Amino acid sequence: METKWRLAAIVIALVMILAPALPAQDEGEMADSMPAEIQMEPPPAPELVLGEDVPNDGGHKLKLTWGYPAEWSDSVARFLIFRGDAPDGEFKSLGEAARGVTTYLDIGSKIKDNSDYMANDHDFYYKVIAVANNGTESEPAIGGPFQTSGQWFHWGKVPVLVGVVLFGFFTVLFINAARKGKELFVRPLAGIEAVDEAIGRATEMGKPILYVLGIGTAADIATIASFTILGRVAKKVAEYQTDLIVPCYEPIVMSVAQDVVKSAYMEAGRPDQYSDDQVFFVTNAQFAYVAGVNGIMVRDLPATNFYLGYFAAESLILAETGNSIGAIQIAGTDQITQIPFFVVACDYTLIGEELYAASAYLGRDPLLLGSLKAEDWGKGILMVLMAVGVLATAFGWNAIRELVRVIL
Amino acid sequence: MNIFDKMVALDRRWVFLFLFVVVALAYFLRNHFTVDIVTTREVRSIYNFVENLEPGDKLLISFDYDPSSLAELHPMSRAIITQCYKRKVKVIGVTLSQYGAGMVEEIFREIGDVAEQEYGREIVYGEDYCFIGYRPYPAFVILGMGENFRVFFPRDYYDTPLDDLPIMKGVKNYDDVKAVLAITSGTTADFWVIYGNARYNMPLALGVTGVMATDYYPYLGNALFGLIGGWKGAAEYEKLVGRPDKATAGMPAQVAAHLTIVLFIVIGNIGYLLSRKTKKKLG
Amino acid sequence: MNGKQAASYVVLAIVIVAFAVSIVLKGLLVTVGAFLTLFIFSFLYKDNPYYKFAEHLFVGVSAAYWMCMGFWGTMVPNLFGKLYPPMVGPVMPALKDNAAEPFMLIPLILGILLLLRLSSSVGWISRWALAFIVGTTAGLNLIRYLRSDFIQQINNTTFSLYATGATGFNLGETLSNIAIFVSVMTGLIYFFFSKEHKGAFGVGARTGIIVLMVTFGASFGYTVMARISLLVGRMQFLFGDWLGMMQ
Amino acid sequence: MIVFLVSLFMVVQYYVPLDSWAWMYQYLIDWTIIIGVFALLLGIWSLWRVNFNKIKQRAENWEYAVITLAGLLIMMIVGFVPGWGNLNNYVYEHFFYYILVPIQATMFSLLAFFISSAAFRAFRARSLLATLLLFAGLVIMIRFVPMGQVSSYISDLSGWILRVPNLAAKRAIIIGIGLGAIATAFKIMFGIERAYLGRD
Repeated sequence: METKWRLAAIVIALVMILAPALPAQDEGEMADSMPAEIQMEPPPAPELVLGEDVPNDGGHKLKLTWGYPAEWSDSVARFLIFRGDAPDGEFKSLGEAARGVTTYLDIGSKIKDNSDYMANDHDFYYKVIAVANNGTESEPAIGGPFQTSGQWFHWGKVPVLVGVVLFGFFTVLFINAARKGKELFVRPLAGIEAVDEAIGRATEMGKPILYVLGIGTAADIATIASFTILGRVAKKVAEYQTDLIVPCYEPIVMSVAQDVVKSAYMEAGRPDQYSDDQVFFVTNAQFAYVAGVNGIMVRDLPATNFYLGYFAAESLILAETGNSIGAIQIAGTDQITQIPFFVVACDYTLIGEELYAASAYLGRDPLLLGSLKAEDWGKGILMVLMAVGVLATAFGWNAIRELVRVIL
Repeated sequence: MNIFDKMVALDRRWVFLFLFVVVALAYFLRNHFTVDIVTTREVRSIYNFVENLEPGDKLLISFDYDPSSLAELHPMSRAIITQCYKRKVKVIGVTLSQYGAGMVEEIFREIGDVAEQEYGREIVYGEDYCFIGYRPYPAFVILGMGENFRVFFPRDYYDTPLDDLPIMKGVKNYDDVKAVLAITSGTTADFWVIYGNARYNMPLALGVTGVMATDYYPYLGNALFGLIGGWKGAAEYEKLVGRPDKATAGMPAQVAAHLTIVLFIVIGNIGYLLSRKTKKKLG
Repeated sequence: MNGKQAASYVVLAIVIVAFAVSIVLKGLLVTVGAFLTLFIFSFLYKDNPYYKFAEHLFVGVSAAYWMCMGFWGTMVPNLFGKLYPPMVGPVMPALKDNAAEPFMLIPLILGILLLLRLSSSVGWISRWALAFIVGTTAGLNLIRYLRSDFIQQINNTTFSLYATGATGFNLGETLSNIAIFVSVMTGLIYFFFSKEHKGAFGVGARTGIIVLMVTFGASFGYTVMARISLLVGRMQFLFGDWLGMMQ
Repeated sequence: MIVFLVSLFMVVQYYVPLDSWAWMYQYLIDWTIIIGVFALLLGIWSLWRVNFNKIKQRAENWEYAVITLAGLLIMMIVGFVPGWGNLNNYVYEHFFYYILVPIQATMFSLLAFFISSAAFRAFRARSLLATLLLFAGLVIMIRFVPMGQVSSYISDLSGWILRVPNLAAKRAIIIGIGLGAIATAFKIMFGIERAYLGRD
């Protein structure tokens, strides 16, 4: 894809993200409450039954409120609520509200076949009856018609949208800066610096390299980051003519990994050395996979083990077995529960976000470095916002605090 | 190689053997020594919450684990249900784990017998508790139950319409139960926090495995009013309820194993520090 | 025949005899479970033929297990059952009367495209299916992050530093709150990639990594409990269910 | 391009609470699960090939490859026999409960040993960071050991560690991961990160 087109794609994406926001205004107004037909009845009957669509949802929900004279409120035990299609038609009992409560949230079913189904954009009438302490019922108060509707846009999520758009903007900005040749500094990461050395060591010893992608799916961010690193490692390995073993847990991950390694070998000019037997499927039962990989470790004795991706309980089994065979181990995961085990049992560990960043480090690709810089900016802005929020709270500037809360 | 170097480079198989023997011994001799269990704030707050409920109040308990985490989570489920039966609090059970249903049935029956023998209460299905079964896609189910339990569970596990169960009368969604207790072994815990508590704001407490516990401490006080972690948490709960059970029985083994590991760490460090000292002297 | 070989035959003989005795006394199923348990434990000593046996069996059986689960649990009810309900009638009568959903042709086609990668000439088509899966789930993940942890965590950090208890101002809690705030900030500083960790910034990053290390130590320590429970569970199986030494 | 559209849809749907979109979302999830099962066929094929080649070439440990394939075949036959129709058949369940479950549980319990050997080896006061790791780990572990009055201090201290540094560090990591995840999602949508397509 050419740069121009890529930028165009970004613009289109932003427009598309924003687009749903536009018609929302009309829809929003449509959903406004309609004036109720008020029916005044002798005292104990409720008055002013109002129905209002609940905003920011897919419809099928209506908030009902009514008034009741204060002097009567103690003598009324509860209110009964009914819903019907016409003011003089049949009403279906919905439930009741307790003493002193004059609102009711009617949540209908979204499923058409359900008896409780509540169609959107359909006129409904509501009937409220007050029940006195002695059990006598008031005349019904009927309000309507009211409608529920689905909205095209969830207004409560606007801040998130703003954040995402802003972040996208930073990404584009820094990617462009990087492409124009601006040098971006990145601090060294020990785990990444060790990659070359670790591959070199395996070559010297004439032993294979084991690369474990974890037990995530091909769409876990950690696995995606790991694919990029695998590509770099595979290229180096092909250049050095060392063996690479990639046992996989998930068949889709395996398919992708095969493509990644194959093209890395091609780039290194050694397509003939690649075989699908290097990147293979073990099984997708967690511990059977571990048993299999353990077996590979103690029998093929790799000099270097990479564990990069999504890991669960197996992390420590792998890392300890790897340690017992004396391999250099480089690990990285975004699973917070497993990071401690890698830190303890491996030589180098990429913690959380460092794993995502690693692909940029290895590639030195301006695109990836640019997005790294954007992430830093994102962090910076968040930190400032959080600091402002906390300070505002501390000094009791509630207005500012609320503002920050809304922004976040 | 002097003794300190040996302490540093001890073959790990000795550690394995020692641990195995210690744990086995502690388990065999578990009836011969008792462990004093110190209760923690996060467990007490759940116990106190249930203790302060009125008889007849309702709790939703979600059993989101399968037989593979049974060892860790079953004890706390048992303790909580026991307390509910004792306090005459009604329990609505649900499971969001595919293989959970059989296990939940069993636990209700078992604790029902316990209540009958120890508290002289006969536990009636549909009256004191009910079990509404399993549905896939936990996130959706949690959201759905926030609207109405009947969206995903029109009928209970035994195919009775929910409206025919006395316990479910007037119970529509989370608003009609006093709290939700989710005993879970996986991402379902996140879903309860994100989709359940954040959306519907019901009081929520979690029972989780020992590994997960540290992940949910950050939610204590905001999203969660209590947290039970692993065997230790379950043993604390058993102590509070006053009915020592499986988790308490496992405590001697736990204590012994922890002591063993601490001991090895200490040995390793003494060896490390001293061997470094002798090397410095020599070099 | 050297000593080592002889020893291994002796071990084999013992295993076989014990296995046979156990079958007679305890029945086949428990015996199989117990011996497989022992085989796996033997890996702690070193790699050996018994572990290899259990490992390879485990890999084969589990792969087939998940395949069957996928077929009966997903393909039949969700694909065939929705494409042409009468087809699954004999095995899952409950689904027979559902309406057919032609949309389900799409995953069928994508799935077949995926299988095309086995052919070298049209293998490239499978990338379409891969792209679909990765795209969908990547989008899903993004939303999950946005919706959950991320925003929630940021929101939670803007709390009041003052803490008041039943007795008024609570110094301990206030200090804890300040510690939390500072730690989150320094932790974030540690994750800055494009700035050198020098000067004040370096101090921040250093503090950040210290907090991280304390946390990792704590998590590690906490997990010991869970792992020991697992071991006790296995012992219950070996000594209780199998050998009947516990009641 | 597909990726772009599909992931864009997923992002957009987050903002749109409409019913029809929710159904779409549900469909997409169902589809990916179904495609996953097709992918499993690829996996089985790979497993079959690797082990078959091993046997054919009489590679080291080829005897065990026979066991893998035998396990695979027998389990497949048991699971797919026509007429048995579903997975509630006796043999299949017994394979699960008496072969898979014990091995799985035992592999899992190996962790009890590995966690102690890892602690023994790595918890050494080598540097400031290692000492802190050691210290926090020890505090949490000895909270188990009843020691009278000391226990309640330890209990308080471990509670504090779990509530304060633990909370803060996890928040920092989560925020970092969140940003990283969003950035990665962007990179995928705009085709900057394409390693998952086998090229970069």
